[in-house]
Amino acid sequence: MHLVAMAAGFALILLGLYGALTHRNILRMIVGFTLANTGVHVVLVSVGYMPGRAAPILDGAVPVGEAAARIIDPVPQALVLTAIVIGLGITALMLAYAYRLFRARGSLDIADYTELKW
Amino acid sequence: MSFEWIQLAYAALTVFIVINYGLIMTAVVQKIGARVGGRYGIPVWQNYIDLVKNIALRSKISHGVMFYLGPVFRLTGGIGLLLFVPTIYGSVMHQNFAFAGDLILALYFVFFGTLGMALGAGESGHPHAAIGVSRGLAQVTAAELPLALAVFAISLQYQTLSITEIVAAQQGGIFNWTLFTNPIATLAAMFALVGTMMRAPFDVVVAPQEIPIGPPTEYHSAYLALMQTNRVLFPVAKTVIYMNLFFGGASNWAEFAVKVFAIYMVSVLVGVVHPRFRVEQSIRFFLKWGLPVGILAILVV
Amino acid sequence: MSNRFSIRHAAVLGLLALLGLAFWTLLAGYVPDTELNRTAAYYAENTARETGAQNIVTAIIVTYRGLDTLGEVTVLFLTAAIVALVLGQSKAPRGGTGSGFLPSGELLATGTRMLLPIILLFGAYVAVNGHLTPGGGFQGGAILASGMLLLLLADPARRFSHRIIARVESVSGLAYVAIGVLGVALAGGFLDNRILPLGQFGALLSAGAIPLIYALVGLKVGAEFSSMLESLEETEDS
Amino acid sequence: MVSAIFIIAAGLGAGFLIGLLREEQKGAAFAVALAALGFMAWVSVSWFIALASGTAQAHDIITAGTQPPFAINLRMGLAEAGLLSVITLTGLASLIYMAPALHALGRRAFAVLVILVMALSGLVLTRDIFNLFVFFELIVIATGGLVLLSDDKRAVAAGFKYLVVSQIVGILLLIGIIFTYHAGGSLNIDDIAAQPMAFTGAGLALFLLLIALIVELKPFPANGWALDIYESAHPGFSALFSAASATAALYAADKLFAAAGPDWLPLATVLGLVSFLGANLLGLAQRNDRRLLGYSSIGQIGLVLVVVGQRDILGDAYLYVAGGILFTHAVAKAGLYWISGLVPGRDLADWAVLRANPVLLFAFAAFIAMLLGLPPFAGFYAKWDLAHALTGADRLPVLGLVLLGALIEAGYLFRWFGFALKRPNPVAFPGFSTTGFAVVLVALAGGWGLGFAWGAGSVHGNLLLAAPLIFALAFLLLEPLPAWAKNILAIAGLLGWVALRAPEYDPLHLVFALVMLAGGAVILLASFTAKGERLGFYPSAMVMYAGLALLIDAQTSFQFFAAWELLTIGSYFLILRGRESEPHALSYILFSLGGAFAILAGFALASGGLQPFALENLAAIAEAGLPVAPWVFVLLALGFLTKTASVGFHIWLPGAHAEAETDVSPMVSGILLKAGLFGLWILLMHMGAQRLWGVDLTYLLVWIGALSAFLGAVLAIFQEDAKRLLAYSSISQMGYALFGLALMNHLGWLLALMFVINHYVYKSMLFLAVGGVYHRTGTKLMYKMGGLITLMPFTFVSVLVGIIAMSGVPPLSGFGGRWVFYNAIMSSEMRLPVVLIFMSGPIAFLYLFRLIHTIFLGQPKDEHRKLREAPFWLLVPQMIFVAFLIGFAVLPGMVLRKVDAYIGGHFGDEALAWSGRTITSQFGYWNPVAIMLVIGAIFVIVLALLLMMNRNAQKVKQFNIVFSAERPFKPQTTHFAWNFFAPYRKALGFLEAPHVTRFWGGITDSLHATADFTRRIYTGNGQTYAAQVLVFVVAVYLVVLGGVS
Amino acid sequence: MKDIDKSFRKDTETEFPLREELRPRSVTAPDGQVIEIDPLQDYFCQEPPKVHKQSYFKIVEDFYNWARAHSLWILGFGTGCGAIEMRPLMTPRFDAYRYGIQWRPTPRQANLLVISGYLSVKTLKRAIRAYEQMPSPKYVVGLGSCTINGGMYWDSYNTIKRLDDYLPVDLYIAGCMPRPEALLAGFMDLKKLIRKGKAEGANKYAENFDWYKANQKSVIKDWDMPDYNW
Repeated sequence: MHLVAMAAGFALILLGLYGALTHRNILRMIVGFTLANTGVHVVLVSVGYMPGRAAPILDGAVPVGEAAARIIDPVPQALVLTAIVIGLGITALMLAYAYRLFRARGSLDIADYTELKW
Repeated sequence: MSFEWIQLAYAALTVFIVINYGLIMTAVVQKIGARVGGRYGIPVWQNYIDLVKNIALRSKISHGVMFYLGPVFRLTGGIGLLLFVPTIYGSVMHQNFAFAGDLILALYFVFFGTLGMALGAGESGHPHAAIGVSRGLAQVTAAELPLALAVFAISLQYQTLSITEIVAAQQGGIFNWTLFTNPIATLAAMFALVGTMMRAPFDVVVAPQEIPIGPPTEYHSAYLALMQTNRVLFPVAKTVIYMNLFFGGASNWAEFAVKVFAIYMVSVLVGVVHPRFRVEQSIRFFLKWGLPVGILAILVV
Repeated sequence: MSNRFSIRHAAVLGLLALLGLAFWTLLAGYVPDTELNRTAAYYAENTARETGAQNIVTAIIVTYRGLDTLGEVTVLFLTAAIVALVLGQSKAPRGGTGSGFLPSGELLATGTRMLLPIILLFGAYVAVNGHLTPGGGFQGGAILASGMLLLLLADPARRFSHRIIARVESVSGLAYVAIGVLGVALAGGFLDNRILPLGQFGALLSAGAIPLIYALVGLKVGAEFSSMLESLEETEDS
Repeated sequence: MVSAIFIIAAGLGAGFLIGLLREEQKGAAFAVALAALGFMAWVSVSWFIALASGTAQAHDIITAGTQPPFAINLRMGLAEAGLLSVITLTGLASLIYMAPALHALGRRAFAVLVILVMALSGLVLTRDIFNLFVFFELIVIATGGLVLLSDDKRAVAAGFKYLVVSQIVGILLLIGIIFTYHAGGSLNIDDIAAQPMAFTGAGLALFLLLIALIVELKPFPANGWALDIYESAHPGFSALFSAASATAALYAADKLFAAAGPDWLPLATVLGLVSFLGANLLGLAQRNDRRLLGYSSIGQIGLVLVVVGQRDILGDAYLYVAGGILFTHAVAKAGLYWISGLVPGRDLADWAVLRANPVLLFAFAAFIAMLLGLPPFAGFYAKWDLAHALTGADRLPVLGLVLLGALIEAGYLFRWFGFALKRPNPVAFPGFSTTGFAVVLVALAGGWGLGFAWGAGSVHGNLLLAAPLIFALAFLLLEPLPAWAKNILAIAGLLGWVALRAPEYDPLHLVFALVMLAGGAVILLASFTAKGERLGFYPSAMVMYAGLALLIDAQTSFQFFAAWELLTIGSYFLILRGRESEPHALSYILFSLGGAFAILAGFALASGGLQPFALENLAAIAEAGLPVAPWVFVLLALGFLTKTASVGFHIWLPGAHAEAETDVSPMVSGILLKAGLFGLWILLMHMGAQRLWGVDLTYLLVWIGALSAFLGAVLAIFQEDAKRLLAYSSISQMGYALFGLALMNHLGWLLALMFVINHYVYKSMLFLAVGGVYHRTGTKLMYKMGGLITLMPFTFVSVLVGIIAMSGVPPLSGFGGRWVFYNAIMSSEMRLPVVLIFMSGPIAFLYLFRLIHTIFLGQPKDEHRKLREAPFWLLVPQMIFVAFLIGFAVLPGMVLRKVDAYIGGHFGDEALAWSGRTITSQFGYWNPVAIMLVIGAIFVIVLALLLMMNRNAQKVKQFNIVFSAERPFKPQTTHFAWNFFAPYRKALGFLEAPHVTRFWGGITDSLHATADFTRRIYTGNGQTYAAQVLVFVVAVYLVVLGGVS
Repeated sequence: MKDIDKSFRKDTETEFPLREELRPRSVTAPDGQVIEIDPLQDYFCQEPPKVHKQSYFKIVEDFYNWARAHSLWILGFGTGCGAIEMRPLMTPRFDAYRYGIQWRPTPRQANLLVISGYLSVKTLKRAIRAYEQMPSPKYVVGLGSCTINGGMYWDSYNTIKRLDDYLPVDLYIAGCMPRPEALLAGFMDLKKLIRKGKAEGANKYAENFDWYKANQKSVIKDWDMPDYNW
C-alpha cells in the first residue's frame, strides 16, 4: 500500500516534470510544476506511513503511554505542511511573474523570452 | 709579460715594417694579377705614390664628427689588431702588446674598425655608403662564423687562448702546424679568410659602379690615405692571426713575409677565378659550406 | 505549441526515464520502518510532557520545528509582498477594474452573506484548536481567506483596506517573532512554547503558547492570502 | 555577546515591522531596514572578532528548549561568524547602494531585502536539513522579488527562469531530505552518518541532497538561468546574489559534504573543477560586463567547491583556505558589481569611463587582483596553501586544472582592465553617485582588510607588514603630490633600502640588489622629466620595486613567490601605462602568471606540502635524488624562463617593452628581466643539474639560451621600430645569460653575472636614449628619423657607447663578457649550442649598427631640423651609465672579483686569477687597463695625424654628397633606412616566420572559438535551462553510478 | 664660334620654373612648429671655392706634384662617344695602370675629369657638379674635337662648343675621335704639366669663379643648383 502511494508520488513528479519541460506555455509549465510538487508531497507523507498505525494525535484513541507503539511517524506530516505552504508560495509567485510577462509582451510562450542568452 | 716603455718603440717598428710590407705586397699581388691578365701592371711603389697624392690633396670636406673619426677608428682598428697579436714568434721586440689580451681580444677587435668605418660612412649621408655597410655587415656575419668555430676548435685542441702558446705548440716541424694537425679547422678558417678579404667573389660590398665603392664613397684626401694605409695593414694583421693560428707562426721577418704572402694569395687566387656573389648568395654559401665544416671542426676536436 | 511528438519530447522522456531510474532505485530500496525512529519516538514519548499538545504534528510544527514554521510564515509574507510588488507595477487605477464584470447575481451575494460568518468562525476554530485536533493556523488561515475569496466573487468591484490587511499581517508576524524572542528570555530557547503554562492536557487553553501562535499564524496566513487575492484582483485585466 | 538567533529575529521583526508602515513611509522603511541590517552585521562581526580572537567559543543555539536533533538548532562557529559577517555587511552595503531603486519599488522591497539577508544568515546558521530547505526557498522567493529592482525589462524573464529551476531544485531537495530522514531517523545534519558512495537508499538520498545544493551553486554547464540574473538584475542585487547568496549556498553544500563523509569529496572536486574551468573558458567570449562577472562568480564558486573537495587533506587549514578564497571573492565580486552600477554602458569597453575617477580605477584593479588571488590579498595565501596541500596529497591534476582555470580567468579580467584603461571613452562622464562610490570604497577597504587578516593568520608572516610593500603602498596616499616630489621619495627609498640591507647580502645578492634597486633609482632619475602628478605611476613602479626587494630578501619559497607575484603585478600596471600597450601588457601578464603558476606548482612539489620551505631546501631535494626533483626543476625553470622571455615564451616581450613609457622600458627591460635570471640562479645554485628521462636539463637550458640568443638577434635586425629592436635584443641578451648560467661552471656563471650588470646598463641606457628621441620626434620608426647626431649629440654618445659595449667590441665592458664567455665554453662540454651563440654575436652587430645609423646618421629629415636635445633628466642617467660603462670596462675587478670568489666557493674552484690589472684564466688572459690604454693611444695618434693633414676641411651640408653627378631632393629618399638588411632577409628571412606567435595565437584563438561555440548552450529558453539542470543531475548520477559500480 | 650669341641664347628672359621638389615648402615639426624649407639654400653648402696656395717649400710642392702626376685617378664618367676610347686604356694592350692611372667611381676620390667627346648642355650640368665635387688639385682633359670647337656638332642647339668657357681645361686631345694611343700621349703631356706645376686649373676656376659661373648659367637655363657644388 505504502509503495503504491510512493510510486504514485514519483509518477506524479515525473509526469509534472514532463509537462513542465514539454509545454512551452508558461501557465502549463506552472501547472506541471504544481503537479510535480504534489507528487513530492505524496512521496513525503508516504515515507512516514507505517501500516496499521494511527494518526499522531494523543486523544482517547491513542493514550500517551502507548503513543510510541501506536502512531505513525509525525515528522513527515509536519514537514509536508511546510512544503505545501512553500510550494504554494512559489506557485503564487510564478503566476504573478507569468502575468507580468504576459503584460510585457502579450505572449505566454517561454521561447519568446530569450533575449538574455550566451 | 709586463709592460716596459721600450715596447712603444718596438711596436712602432712593427707597425712601420708591416705597413711597408703591406704597401709593397699588395702592389706585388696586383702586379701578379696584371701579369696573369697579360698586363704589365702597376709599379710596385704605386701604393706609396697614391698615398702621398692623397695626403697632398688641397681641398677637403667634412660631413661631421663621425665622418671625421671614421677613418681614425678604422686605422686604429688595424694597428690595434696588429699590435694585440705577437707578430714574430719568440721575438721580444715584436711581441707587441700581446700581454693586453689573448686571441679573443684579437677576434673581437676586428670589429672595432668596421664599426667606426660604418659609423663614419653613415654620417656621410650617402645612401650608397649605407647600402654598402648593410651588405658588408650582412655578409660578415656569415663569413666570420667558420673562423669563430675554427678558433674554438683549435683553442680546444691546444687548451689555450694565448696566441703565443698556440704558436709555441706548433713549433718543431711543418707537420706540427695546425694545418696538418687539424686540417678541418684550418679549412673552416680559410672560408672566413676568403670571405672577409673584400675580394671577389665576396666584394659586392664595394661594388664600384653600382654603389660607387660603397662605404667609402665620400672619403677622399687624408681620410682616404688613412683608409689606404689600413687597407694594406689590416689584411696583413689579419693574415698574421691566421698564420699564427694555423700555419705555425713566423719566427723571423722573412718567414713572416713568405707566409703572409702565401696566405694572402689564397684569397687572391680564389678571387681571380670567381665571379661576384650577391650578398644573400654568399650568406647561403657560408652557411651551406663553411658552417658545416666549422661544426665538424668543433665536433672532432 | 504543437502536440506533435517531437525529438524534444523524446529527449525529455529519455531524461525523465533516467531520473525515474533514480526514483525507482529509491522506491525499490524503500523498506518502511516497523518502529518509530528515534526522533519520532522521542516525539511520541515526550510531546505531551514537554509541550502539552495533543496533536503531535502541531507540537512539532509550532514548537520543535518552530523555526521552520516561522520561515514558512515568512515565505507567505514574502510571497504576498512580492506578488504585490510584481503586480503593483501593473495595477489598475482605483475603481477602474472589476467594473467590467457583471454583478455576480443574487444567489451568490445572498449565499455569501449567510456563509461568511460561518466560514470565519470555522477558520478561527481550526486555527486555535490546532494543538488538539487535526488542523491549525495554516489551515484556519486558508479557511479565513476562502471567506475573503467568496466576498470578492460575490462583489468583484469590492475593495478591502490594504492597510488593515497589512496591519493584521504584520502585527501578527511581529507578535510571533516576539513570542519566539520571549522564549529565549523566559524559557529554553527561541520559540519555546513554555513561556505560558502548559495547562491541562487536552484543554483548549493548554500547550503553552501553541494556541496563541496558531491563532497568530491563522490571522497572518488569512491576511496574506487575502492580500494575494486582492493583488491579483486589482490588476488591470481582472 | 548577543545570540545569533537575534540575527534571524531581527531580520524577521524588521520585515514585519516594515509591513506595518504606510506605503508613503519609505524613509522609515529604509531606516528600519538599515537598523536591522546594521544590528545583524554588528552581531555577526562581534561574534567573528570574538571567535577569531579566541574570547568566545563556538556553540550551538537550541530552539524550542529541546536538544537537537529533536528541535532545530543553529550553530555559531568561526566559519559561520565569518560568513555571516560577509553576508550581513554585503546586505547592508547593498541596501545603501540600492536605496533609490528600493524606494522606487516601495516599502515592501526593503522588507524583502532584509528577509533575504535573514534567510541567507539562516542558511548559514542552521544545522537542520529541512530548515535548510525552508531558508533556501525563502531565498528563492526573495530573489524572485529583488530581481524586479532592475531597470532592465529582461529581468522579469530571468526571474521566471530562476523560479523554474528553483522548482526542480526544490523537488530534488525534498526527496533527498525525506529519504535521508528515513535512513537516519533524524533531520539534523550532525546525525547524517558518513555514507559511502552507494546508490541505494541513504546514499542516493544523500546524492540528491548534494546535487540539489550543487545545482544551487550554478555549476557549469547547468547555469544559464543564473547568468541571466547576473546580467539583468540590479547591480546592487547582483552583488548580493554573487557575494552573499552564493557564499551562503556554498556553505550549505559544505555542511552536507562534511556530513556525507570523505567518499563524496571527489564529487565536489570534479564538479568544482568543471565549473571553474568551464565558466572561465566561456567568460572569454563575453562582452557584457555583468554577465562576465557572472561567469567569473560561477567559476570562483567552482573553485571553492574544489576546495571543499579537498577538506580531507586540508585539515586545519581548510577554513583558512576556503575562507580566503570565498571571502575575497565575495568582497571583490560585490565591489565589481557595485562599480558596474556606476558605469552607464554594458560593454566591457564602456568601463573606460572609470578613468574619470582614479580611485575607482584603483578599486577595479584591486578587485581583479583579489579575484585572481594575487598578493597581498587573502586569496593569495589561500591559493598558496591549497597548492601545497594538493601536491602534498599528490593531487597534481587538480592543481594543474585549477591553475589553468585561474590563468584563463586572469586572461579575461586583465583584458577587461586593459579596456578600462585604454579604450576610448564612449560616453560622457555621468558623475558617480556618492553613496555608490562610498559603498565601493567600503568593499575596497574590506578586501584590503581581509588581506591583512589573512596575512596575520599566515604562518609565513604578513606581506602587508613588509617594509618595501608598505613603502610602495604609501605612494597611493601620496598620489596628490607632484611627480618630482614622489620621485625624490622613491629614489631615496630605493637607495635607503639598499644601504640598509646591503651589509647582509652575499656578493651575488648584492649585485642583484644593486642592479635592481640602486639601478632602479638611477633609472628613476629619468622620471624627473614627467610633469604633473603622474597618477598611477609611482604605486605601480614601487610595487614592482618592492617585489624585487623582497625577492632578493626571500628566504623561503613563500616569500620568493609572493615577491614574484608582486613584481609581476607592479610591472603589469607599469607596462599598461604605455600608449599602445594594451594587448602587450595583457600577453605579458598572462605569460607571467602562467610562469608564476608553474613556479607555484614547482615550489609546492618541492616542499611536498610541508611549509615553510626554505629555498636552501631545494638543495636537499636535489641531493636526495628524489624522483620529484627533476619535475621541480622543470616547473621552476619554466616559470623563470617566461620572465626572461626565452624563445617560445618570448612573444610578450617586444610589445610590452616597446610600447611602455620612456622611463618604464628601461625598468622592465634592464631590471625586471633580471628577476628571471635571479630565479634561475637560485634554482641552479641549489638544485644543480637534473636529469629527466636521461636528458640533462641544464643541457636543454643551454639550448634554449642559445636559441633565444640567436633568434632574438635575428628578429631584432628586421625591426623598424627602435624600441622593438631593443626589445628583441633583450631576448637575445637574456639568452646569452641563460646560456652562461646553464653551462653550470664557474665562468659560465660569471658570464651570466656580467650580462646581468652589462645588460642592465646598456639596455637601460639605450632605451632611455631611444626614449629621448621618441620624446622629441614622436615616432619610434627608425626610418622616419636620421641625421640626429648633430641635434642630439649626447644621446648619440650614449647610444654609441651602448652599442660598442653591447656588441662586445673592445675596449668597452661588453668585451669582458665575451672573453669570459670563451673561457666558459672551453671549460664546458657543450659544443653545438655554441654555434648558435657564435652566430648571434655578429648578428647583434647588425641590429646595433642599424639602430645608430638609421637614427643618428644619414640624412636628417626636414621636420626634425629644429629638434632639441633630449630632456635633461633623460640624459642624466644616460651619462651616469656612460661613465659606469667606461669605468666597468677598465676596472671590472671592482665588481667581479668578490662575486668570482663567491662563485668559486660554490664550485670549489678558482677559475680566474686576479693579479694586478690582469685577469688570468686557465686558458687566456685579459688586461682591460692595457687594452684601454693601447687603443686610446693609437686612436689619439691617428687622430692627431688626421687633424694635422685635414685641419682645413670644409664643413658641408647634408646634400653635399656625390650622387652620380645628380643631387638628391629630399632626405626621405636619400636616407637608406627602411628594410635596412634586405639581403639578410632574402637569405635568412625564413627565420623570421612567426611560428611561436602562431602557436600561442592558435591556442588563444581556439580557446575563444571553443568559448564562443560552447556558450550557445545557453539558449535563453527557461525550459531548456530546466532541462539542462535535469541533464546535469542525471549525467552526474550516471557517471558517479558508473564510477561506483 | 662662341656659344654665347643671340642665336644660341633663346628665351633667356623668361624665368624658368623650378622643379616641384626644389620649391620652398613648409613642414610641421613633431612639436608643432612650422619650419620653412628652402631646398636650394638649406641642403647645400654655399661657400665659394677657395684658391689654395702651394706648399711653402718648393721642394715639397715638387714632390707632391710628382706624386700627383703619377697617380692620376680618372672619374669614371663618360660624357660622349669618346668614352668608348677610354675603356681600352685599361686593357692589356694599352695598360694605363702602369702609369699610375686608374678609374675611380666617385668624384671625391678622382682628380682627373675627362670630358670624353661632345657635351650636351644637360650633361654639362652634371659635369660641372662632378668637377666641383672633386678635391683639388684636379685636372680637366678635353677629349676630341667636340670639346674644342663643337666638332661635327658645331651648330647643334644643344651641345657646348668650347669646353674651357665652362671648366678650366688643362689639356685638349684633338681628333674625332682620338685613339687610345693619343689619349696616352695626352696623359703623358698632362703629367708633364703637373710636374711643372702648371696644371692649376682648380685655382684658376676659383679665381675666375664668377666668369665661369656666368658662362655656365648662360647656357644652362634651368640652373637649379647652388653656385658651387661641394
